[in-house]
Amino acid sequence: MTDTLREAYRVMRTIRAFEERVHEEFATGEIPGFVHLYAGEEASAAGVCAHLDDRDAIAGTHRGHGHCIAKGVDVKAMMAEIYGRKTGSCHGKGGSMHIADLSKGMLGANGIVGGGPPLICGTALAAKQQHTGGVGVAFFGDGAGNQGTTLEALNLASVWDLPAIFIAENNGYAEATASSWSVASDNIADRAAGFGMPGVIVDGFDFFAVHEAAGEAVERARGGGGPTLIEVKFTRYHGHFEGDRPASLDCLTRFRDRVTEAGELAEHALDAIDAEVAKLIEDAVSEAKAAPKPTKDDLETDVYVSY
Amino acid sequence: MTDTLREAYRVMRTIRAFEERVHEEFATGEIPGFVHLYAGEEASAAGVCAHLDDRDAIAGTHRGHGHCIAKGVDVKAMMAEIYGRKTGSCHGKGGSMHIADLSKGMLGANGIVGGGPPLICGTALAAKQQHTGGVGVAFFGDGAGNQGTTLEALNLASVWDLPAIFIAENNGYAEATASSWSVASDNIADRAAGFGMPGVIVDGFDFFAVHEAAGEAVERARGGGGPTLIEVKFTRYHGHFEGDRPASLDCLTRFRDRVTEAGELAEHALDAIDAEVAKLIEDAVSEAKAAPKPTKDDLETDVYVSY
Amino acid sequence: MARTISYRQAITEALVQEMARDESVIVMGEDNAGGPGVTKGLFHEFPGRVLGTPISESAFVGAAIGAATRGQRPVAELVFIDFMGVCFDQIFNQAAKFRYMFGGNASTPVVIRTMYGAGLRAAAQHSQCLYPIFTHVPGLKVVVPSSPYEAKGLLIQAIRDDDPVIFCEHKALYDTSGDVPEDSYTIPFGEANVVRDGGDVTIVAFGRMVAVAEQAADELESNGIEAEVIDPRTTSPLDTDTILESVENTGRLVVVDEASPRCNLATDVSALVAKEAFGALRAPIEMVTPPHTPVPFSDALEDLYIPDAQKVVNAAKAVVEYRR
Amino acid sequence: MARTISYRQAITEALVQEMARDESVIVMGEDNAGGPGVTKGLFHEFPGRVLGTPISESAFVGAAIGAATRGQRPVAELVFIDFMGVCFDQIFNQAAKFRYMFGGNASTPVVIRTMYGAGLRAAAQHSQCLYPIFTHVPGLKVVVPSSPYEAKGLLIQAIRDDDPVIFCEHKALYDTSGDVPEDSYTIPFGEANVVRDGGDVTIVAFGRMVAVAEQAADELESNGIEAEVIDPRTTSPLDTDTILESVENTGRLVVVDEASPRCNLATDVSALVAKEAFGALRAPIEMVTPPHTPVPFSDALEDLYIPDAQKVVNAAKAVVEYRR
Ligand SMILES: Cc1ncc(C[n+]2csc(CCOP(=O)(O)OP(=O)(O)O)c2C)c(N)n1
Ligand SMILES: Cc1ncc(C[n+]2csc(CCOP(=O)(O)OP(=O)(O)O)c2C)c(N)n1
Ligand SMILES: [Mg+2]
Ligand SMILES: [Mg+2]
Repeated sequence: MTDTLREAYRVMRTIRAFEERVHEEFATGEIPGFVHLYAGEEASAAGVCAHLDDRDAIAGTHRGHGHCIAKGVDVKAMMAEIYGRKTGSCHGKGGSMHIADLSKGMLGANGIVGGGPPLICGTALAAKQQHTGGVGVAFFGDGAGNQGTTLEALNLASVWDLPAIFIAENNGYAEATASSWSVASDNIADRAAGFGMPGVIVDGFDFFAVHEAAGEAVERARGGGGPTLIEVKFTRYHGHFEGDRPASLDCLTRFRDRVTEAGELAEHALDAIDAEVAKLIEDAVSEAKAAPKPTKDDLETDVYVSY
Repeated sequence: MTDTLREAYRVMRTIRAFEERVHEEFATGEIPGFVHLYAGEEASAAGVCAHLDDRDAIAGTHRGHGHCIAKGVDVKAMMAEIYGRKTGSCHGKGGSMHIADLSKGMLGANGIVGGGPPLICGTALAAKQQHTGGVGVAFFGDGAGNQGTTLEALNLASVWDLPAIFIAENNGYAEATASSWSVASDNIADRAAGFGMPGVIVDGFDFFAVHEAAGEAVERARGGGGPTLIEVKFTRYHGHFEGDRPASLDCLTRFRDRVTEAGELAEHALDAIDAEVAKLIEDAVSEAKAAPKPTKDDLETDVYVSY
Repeated sequence: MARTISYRQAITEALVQEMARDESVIVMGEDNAGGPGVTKGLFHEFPGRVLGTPISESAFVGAAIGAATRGQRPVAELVFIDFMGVCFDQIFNQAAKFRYMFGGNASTPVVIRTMYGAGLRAAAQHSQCLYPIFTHVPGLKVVVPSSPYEAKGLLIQAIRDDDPVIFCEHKALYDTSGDVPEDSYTIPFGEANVVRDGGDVTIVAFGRMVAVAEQAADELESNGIEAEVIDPRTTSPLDTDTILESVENTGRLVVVDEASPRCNLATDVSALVAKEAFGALRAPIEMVTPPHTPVPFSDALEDLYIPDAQKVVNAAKAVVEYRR
Repeated sequence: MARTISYRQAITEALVQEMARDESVIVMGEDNAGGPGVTKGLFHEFPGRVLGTPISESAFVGAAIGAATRGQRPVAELVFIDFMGVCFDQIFNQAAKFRYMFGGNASTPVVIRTMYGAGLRAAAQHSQCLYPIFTHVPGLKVVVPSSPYEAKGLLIQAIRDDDPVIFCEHKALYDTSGDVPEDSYTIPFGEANVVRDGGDVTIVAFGRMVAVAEQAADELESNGIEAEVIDPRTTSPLDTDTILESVENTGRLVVVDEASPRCNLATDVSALVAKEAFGALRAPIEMVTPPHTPVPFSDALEDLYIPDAQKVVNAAKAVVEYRR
């Protein structure tokens, strides 16, 4: 258990540190393209992926760095990808919105809102056909919960009785659009019943809550019990001053408080992880910056396996 | 009220007679293309459209003759269209799956399962913008209830608070696929809650049940109360012999029994309607057969208003 | 051993042989993928490997794609190609782009079988060709078999191919017959079939139009004009060499495409030749296509809409008789 | 009176002027149609006529189409053209076909504004052109404004037009500037703009490629080659006359298209000319397009991907120097 906690903390810290650094670097103008940061939502990816292994596949979103890190994609390769380098996860061809590593069961961040859920029906189907006991997990935002592709996938997963888990990451907004307006039901989880599966709501700032709900869903799925929809809610704290963010709204602080109070992990152990992660990110950035960009020879390769 | 009943009966009888005749004529090979018959489901179109007038628009399905007739599309023009004649509703360019009459607020049968619901959000929006008090009604089948376009439209109608009514015509099957299998919830109406609107289930063989539920929905919509999802169920009678179909499964028999028993309409009045309808259909067929087909000059017209 | 079987049977046979050969091949679609009836019987023959679906094309086509990234070789059936509009994102933004976007670290061996084309009075939403749209998308391979022999060999190739393939079956061809070997065989993609040799004019035709072109060639022959008829068999990849060599020889080109005329295969092949074989060209390039309209319902109009042999003959004569 | 304003401002101005003129014009899209920021402020200026939407493109694009059949003139925003895959059915099977399928008894005056094109390191799913796909579909009109002046006049025309219009705004053009009259004006569809006269070679270019072609023409001029640059402004309808007349005069054609190379506008225009102006052609028709790949992310690759002036210059020189 200590190992699990340590690992969970490392994942969350890595995501946070990665995103904060990308944020800084992006501001300098050195990172090209569109970047969406996962900072603040770490408990979701970490809490879910803690239950997953090589049999399992996930689909991320446009806000996908966290999903990638939690599923074990190499952090240095990710950073290099964001910089458009040849050493990146996608050799510079994908960028932030398309980081993927199929060898790790990470089917890619996705530039299309609602792009992932149908794909995950497929990976879950493959696991079922191959009797691997694997599951498929689709992460999607509150905005994506109104996309027809997502809604169809929920139904299909039930109809096919798939080992699939749908994680609705409800951070209250789709760009400028409030989910309280765009989602006609009170909760996204309320839609689960209409698609014949259990719907669960958890506090997205609480790693343990996510972890528990995901654990149940993954167990049910592996056991042939079918899909689950989990709504991970990141309820925003309104009217607060900057810097005045309560610990309850930060998954890392909350995690630290709980495991240290419970005596499960010591402060210094957590600090050590922080330091290791800081170094990893530092190295990732400097290696990315030093890495070569792809060249003319790379432009027309990798379109087809054979053409 | 007698007039309303008479009119309702006429609509249902017209649909039945139209479809039975199309069925016969199709068997002779004289009617080209794909034809889907609405016979048996008359109470749905008739019960809903009885509440509608010129302010209102409907979208039909591939099984659209009934929706057209109930919304007042000219029966002779429809028959001519099915025969591919220049005198048809669409001058022979549309055929059975695309009969439409925008002047009557009939937006077309539709060859695409789930094609209609988004369009109806638009007609409802137009009515709202123009303060006409009009409503939009989308008919769709049980199979179409799993199409993303339909599910998105349900949500949008709620979010925009539209005067829209969604009629799920659940006849138990989408071609060979049972709705008990393809719809992951017990009822299609169960999905309404997930999209923030009331969901109602009615017996599709009972004109009065459909009429009442639709009346409430139309009234709510006209009054600014937002959309409703009505599931019209045509529960099949299993294990019966041909000819052994109980009266409760035939909307016309049931309607006749009820209004004659209640003394609201006399047998002979109903018989008179039957005779009038029979003549209308007979004329429609003979006129259609005698009508000219479109010619070379028609091939490239009507693509654009101006090009 | 070859026997005469139908296009429909050829497709079924390809599916059966591949499913028997390779466990990872699965089939999915509405009504147990039962659209044009080619999968009849498969459901019982391969239990658990023929999956019915709700009418949720995005979800199940997407599922086929997702499964393909995880070791399956799914064959998904989109009953009519006209339905691509409700699931196109999964095809062109997901399947088609995975390999490139992911830097070569993905392959997506999915086949989407689908029925296209006019001629059955099926009207505007059930009669389109649309293969030019798929051809436009880098990352997709697009197959347009013109006969039972082509259908079987190309479908087996499609299933074994490691890239996403759109397999377009013309609805008016299902009941046509031809010689087809019983044994399994593949036809490589990007290799045109020279259906008929001739030195006066090259006619390139796709799918059902190959037979129309052959008919035209017969008629032309009786007028003393020798037409070379080329069936590219796949629109992507396209066998440009065979087309160019032929035009180098004939100096004249007619392209016959049942798809809508703008940005279609007729323009694609014309442009190829106007660029690469200009020096050999002795006449304008003619295109025989339908008009720029939706497909009409009435038989009277649909028969005028679809390119026929007479139009091909006229086009061929025009280019042969052309004098600067 | 003309002032210098940006492409973005020109689009906003067109919307504002049309909304003020005609009550039936409504605007809808995600974040109150706020994608590229052109609709900023409209929400407050025209209360109740700028509608935010959920991320449900099929539903709201379909709603715009439905509303158009009932007296509204909706302008729906599909933020990136790349998202067409989740709502294409409503566009190509519904809006585009209503009029024909319904025998002329329908008009659908809807405009779909959408952002296209490469250059912003937005990668494979946010950088496509895709207008050839819309051009392929009978019943749609497709507009590709190349400058602020074009953007305003064509958008006003699009809103007043009684057919469905796909209005394609290049994302790299929003911050470009040009002279634009303050008053309302329309630019008719199907009328090309001859951006520059020249007798040696015709260059047809679309959207952002018009500026690239002009740059190439400058460079060519310093090499003694006079290029005529044509901006068709709309791909459907296409002003074939202007293109053909120019080629009749120059005898040489280069088509510059940022869209993927197969079945695109470059092939479309090439084929047109190879058919209709063959007698005047003195050289192969060159096409300058990206390679047949998705759009790469890395700036190093994307810069190689997009057609640039140098490639256009090379193509033009090749056709001018061509000797049979
Ligand atoms: C099909 C599609 N429509 C619209 C967009 C543009 N877009 C990108 S992110 C985004 C908001 C997504 O909101 P949500 O799903 O809640 O995820 P979040 O960003 O909040 O994590 C939108 C509208 C897109 N990428 N794809
Ligand atoms: C998008 C799309 N997918 C599939 C089809 C083929 N199709 C036509 S009717 C039909 C069954 C429809 O079932 P349902 O919605 O229950 O209507 P019913 O026929 O029972 O009235 C199918 C699958 C289609 N026309 N459009
Ligand atoms: Mg969100
Ligand atoms: Mg049904």
